Amino acid sequence: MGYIEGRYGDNILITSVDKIFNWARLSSLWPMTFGLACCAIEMMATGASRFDLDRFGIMFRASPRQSDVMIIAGTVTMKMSSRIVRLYEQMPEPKYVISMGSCATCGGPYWEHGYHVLKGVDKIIPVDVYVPGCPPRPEALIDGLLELREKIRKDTLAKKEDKVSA
Amino acid sequence: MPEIKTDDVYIELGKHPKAGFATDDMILQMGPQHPSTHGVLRIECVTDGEIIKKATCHIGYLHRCFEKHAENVMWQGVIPFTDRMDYLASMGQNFSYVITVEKLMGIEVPERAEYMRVITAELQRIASHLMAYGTYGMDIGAFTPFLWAFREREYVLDLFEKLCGARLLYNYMWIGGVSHDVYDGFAEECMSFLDTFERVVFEEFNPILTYNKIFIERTANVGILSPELAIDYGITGPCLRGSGVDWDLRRDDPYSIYDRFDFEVITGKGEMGTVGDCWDRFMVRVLEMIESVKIIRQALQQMPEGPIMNEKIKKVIRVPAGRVYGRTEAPRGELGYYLISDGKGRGPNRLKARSPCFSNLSVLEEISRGCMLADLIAIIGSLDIVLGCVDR
Amino acid sequence: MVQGEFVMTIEEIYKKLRKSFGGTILESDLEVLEPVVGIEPQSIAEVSGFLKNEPDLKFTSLMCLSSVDLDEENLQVVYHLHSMDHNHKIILGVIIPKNAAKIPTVSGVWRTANWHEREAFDLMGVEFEGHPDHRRILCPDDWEGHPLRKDYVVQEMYNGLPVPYPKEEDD
Amino acid sequence: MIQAEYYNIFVKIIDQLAVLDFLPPVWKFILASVIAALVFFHVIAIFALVAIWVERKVAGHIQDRLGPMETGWHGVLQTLADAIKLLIKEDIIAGGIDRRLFVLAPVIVFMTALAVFVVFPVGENFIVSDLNIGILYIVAISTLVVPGIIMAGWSSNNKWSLFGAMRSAAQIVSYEVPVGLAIVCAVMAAGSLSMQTIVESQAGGFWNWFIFSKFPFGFIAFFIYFVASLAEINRTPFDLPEAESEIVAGYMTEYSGMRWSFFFLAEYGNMLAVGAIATTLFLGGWQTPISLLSFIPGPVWFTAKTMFLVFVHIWLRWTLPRLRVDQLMYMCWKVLTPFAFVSIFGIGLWMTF
Repeated sequence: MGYIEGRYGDNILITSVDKIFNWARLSSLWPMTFGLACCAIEMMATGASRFDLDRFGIMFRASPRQSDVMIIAGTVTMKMSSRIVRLYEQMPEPKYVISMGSCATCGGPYWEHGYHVLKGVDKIIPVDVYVPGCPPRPEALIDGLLELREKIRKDTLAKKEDKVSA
Repeated sequence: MPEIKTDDVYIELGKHPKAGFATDDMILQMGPQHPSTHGVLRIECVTDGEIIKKATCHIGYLHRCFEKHAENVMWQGVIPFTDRMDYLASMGQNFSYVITVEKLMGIEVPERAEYMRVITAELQRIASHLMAYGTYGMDIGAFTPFLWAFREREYVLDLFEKLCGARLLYNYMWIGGVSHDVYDGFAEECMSFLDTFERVVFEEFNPILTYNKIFIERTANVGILSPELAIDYGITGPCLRGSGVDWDLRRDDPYSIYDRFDFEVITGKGEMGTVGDCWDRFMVRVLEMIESVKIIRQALQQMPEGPIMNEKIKKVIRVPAGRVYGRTEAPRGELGYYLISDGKGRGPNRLKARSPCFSNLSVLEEISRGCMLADLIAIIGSLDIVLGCVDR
Repeated sequence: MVQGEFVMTIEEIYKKLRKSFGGTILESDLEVLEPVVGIEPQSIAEVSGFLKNEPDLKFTSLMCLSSVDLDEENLQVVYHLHSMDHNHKIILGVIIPKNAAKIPTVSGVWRTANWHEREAFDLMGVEFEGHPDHRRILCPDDWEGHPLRKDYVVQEMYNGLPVPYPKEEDD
Repeated sequence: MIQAEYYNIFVKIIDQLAVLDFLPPVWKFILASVIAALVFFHVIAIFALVAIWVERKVAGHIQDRLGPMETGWHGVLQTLADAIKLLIKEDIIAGGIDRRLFVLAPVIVFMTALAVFVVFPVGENFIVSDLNIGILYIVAISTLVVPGIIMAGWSSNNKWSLFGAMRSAAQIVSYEVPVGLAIVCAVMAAGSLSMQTIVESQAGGFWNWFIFSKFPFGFIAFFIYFVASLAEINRTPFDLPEAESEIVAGYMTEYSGMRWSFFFLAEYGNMLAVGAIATTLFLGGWQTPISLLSFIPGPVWFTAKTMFLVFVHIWLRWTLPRLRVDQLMYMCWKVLTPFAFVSIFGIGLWMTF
């Protein structure tokens, strides 16, 4: 999409294409099978029978190359941080990140004395949606994913406003 | 942002070590992001094709400084951190910590609270073993048992949620008692869950996975752990019992009120292969769930009325100087806390957690030598590690 | 498991140890809740081997190996032993100075000690002589300092990332 | 008298169109081939779209959940959304990858999946090309997938991919043997290599289908074919090449977006192909089970039987665990192959006496 993206204004063709593309993207968000800590268990519970993420077309893929969204589910440690960056870089565009739980968001209960805990995954990769909780309930994660869907729905191939002014 | 110099790596890789034909071992990095390392374990495998020559574990990707936190918070403040250590068996972790502190303080816990502790700890054991059952099925390649196990696990979590408001990390057991009394109808709900659960284990779980021919082929005679080796490596819990060692802290070193209940200690018998293989370890967990059901039934029937907290416990707890090592049978094995108090501080002076998974994982290198890659996955799954518990 | 046949009290085990090893077993207070038997640092491996192999002791299992920051000068390594055959326990303690924290390894006696000792080295900086794989285990290899020491100061940056929680500014 | 090549239904249609009379016969033939290729591409693509949706729904219901629900009515548009998303994903070719092989591999894999469709007798007169060696053609073409997969695994410069490719190659090459032997049984019973003749020789009711008529040898042959073909298309319990819990995603680990979706499409194409071959050889192809039901056209029967077999594939996938490499080979060489020989021998005796 590199050729069209950001080159044209908000015309009828672009907005129609936007609609289809965004619908496809938001309807099939495939997260990476990647759990770090406690939140990963709730992430698995969200994918399991009672909450069933598959209803929204969300299915877990093991390889970062085939996934669209990375759910940082748990505490990010110093030792793990470089691996998370690597995994993020391996994912194809467009990619999204959900920071699940307070550990991933800001260090959580480990913020003060956690010498080996990274205080917020947003220090190493950009985050789209933050889901608070320790750990967040499955409903909260589903809410986070729905928020991400709404965010994708607003995405456009057209020239961005701020770019015009700059 | 840390910079990874990929170019350097490729230049390094591009260099051929020797000219001409040469064969070399392949070094395979499994993890930290791998579907079946149960978290963020990294295993460095030296392989010859599919055969594992050596598998070295690298842990610490989830080292969350539990012991440092314990030194810096109040006595009660440690309990939430124990929750987060083994997040699949939080009740068991709380249990171990509170009885260690109570041992040092020399206080009694009300009868009703003791029963509540046993009931929740055993329910937690069921939930934890269900998780082990499900993920093990997934490791072997069957996805459906995983979701069935999760379905049953949700019912246990429902009970906990109604009891104390949390789904995963409960902070339920407090020093001197428990945080919440049972709600009306808890006993009935619990009983009806246990009845259906027993049926589900025998009619659904066992046929689809436990006695599946392919599953037996994959797990029997794989990853054999002899009793001597198991004791030498400090293996505890279902892994030790899977090797045929009849050892259960609930019976052999009774804590709380476990001596009042009638239950069997399940050991591996080598039904499908050799004693101490993956299938035995797996089967011990399945049968232990049934034993837990028995214990909960008895506890529910015997539970007396009364207070749930020791009245002497104040908001600021004073713990006398001393050292104590308390241990319980957590779902994954012997969970010990070595607690040192100097009698002055508002929290522990030093708290060392002896986590079962840490010792259980250390045997992997020994028993995975010479097996195939698929067996390595089976062995990791059968050890049932939780990385939060390994790395703390 | 046959239990309770040869159960020895801590006093009996202590006496037996004193008889076999003499002065390397230090005077210990056995009246407290869970008494710790003091051992001279250099003889810990020998004593451990004896405890494991002596038929009426049979301490086959090392339950826990902890490192403790005692005070400004000293560290302590504590061994919790348990005999599954006889169901008796003993706790050994070895006190070593902080500036020369070296102690023989017991990983040859109980193999579970291997990882426990690596952990003690990583978090408390106790060096184990003769350990087969003497590396850090939990923290990254290039980590600075040993975090569980009381005088540990957190490093400001690791790998370009801030380690302590960023301080709030007053604007 | 219809020439052999005129069985090609597309050639026939093009031939009858008066508008195209100005074209020389060769061009007509090429045009027909292009149209046939396009039609079958879309058949596979649409089948895959439906099959993936069905698979997710069936899996969901087996596992006490619902499966896709939010995208369209009961999630019917789910796979369409997946497909569009994969099309517009970034196409990553990382450093260290052998570019040419990497690009070529999915094409080869998909091409082989597409090419076997040429000889399927969907109905009485409905076949693209009734080659007189139809079944041999299928066996030959479907083996071509091995180079494709090895190319994918090797060029990815990823150890998981290499593992997956090696496993896959070993598996497919080995399982060609029982598949081939099981096919021989049907060929012996029909006395022909042509797909259409094989179907015609099973006419007159379900007791004439090879699975029943040469009982028990026909049944053994069908069973062997079914099991071995599961292995050939890498489905559970033989999904070792892409075993998610062992080797991440096997030879597809490094592929993203479009290229990966070609592998995925090929997988479902293969599922359809294998079901269709089993239907043709053992379940009477487009023949009706009893003459009472002969008012229902042949293509409907053919599709129904194939879809039933595909459903069994899906059902097995969500029920069974996975075998290990050595057990897989044991199964192939020590169980399936000897039994395949037994059934060949049995059918041989049957045909003689």
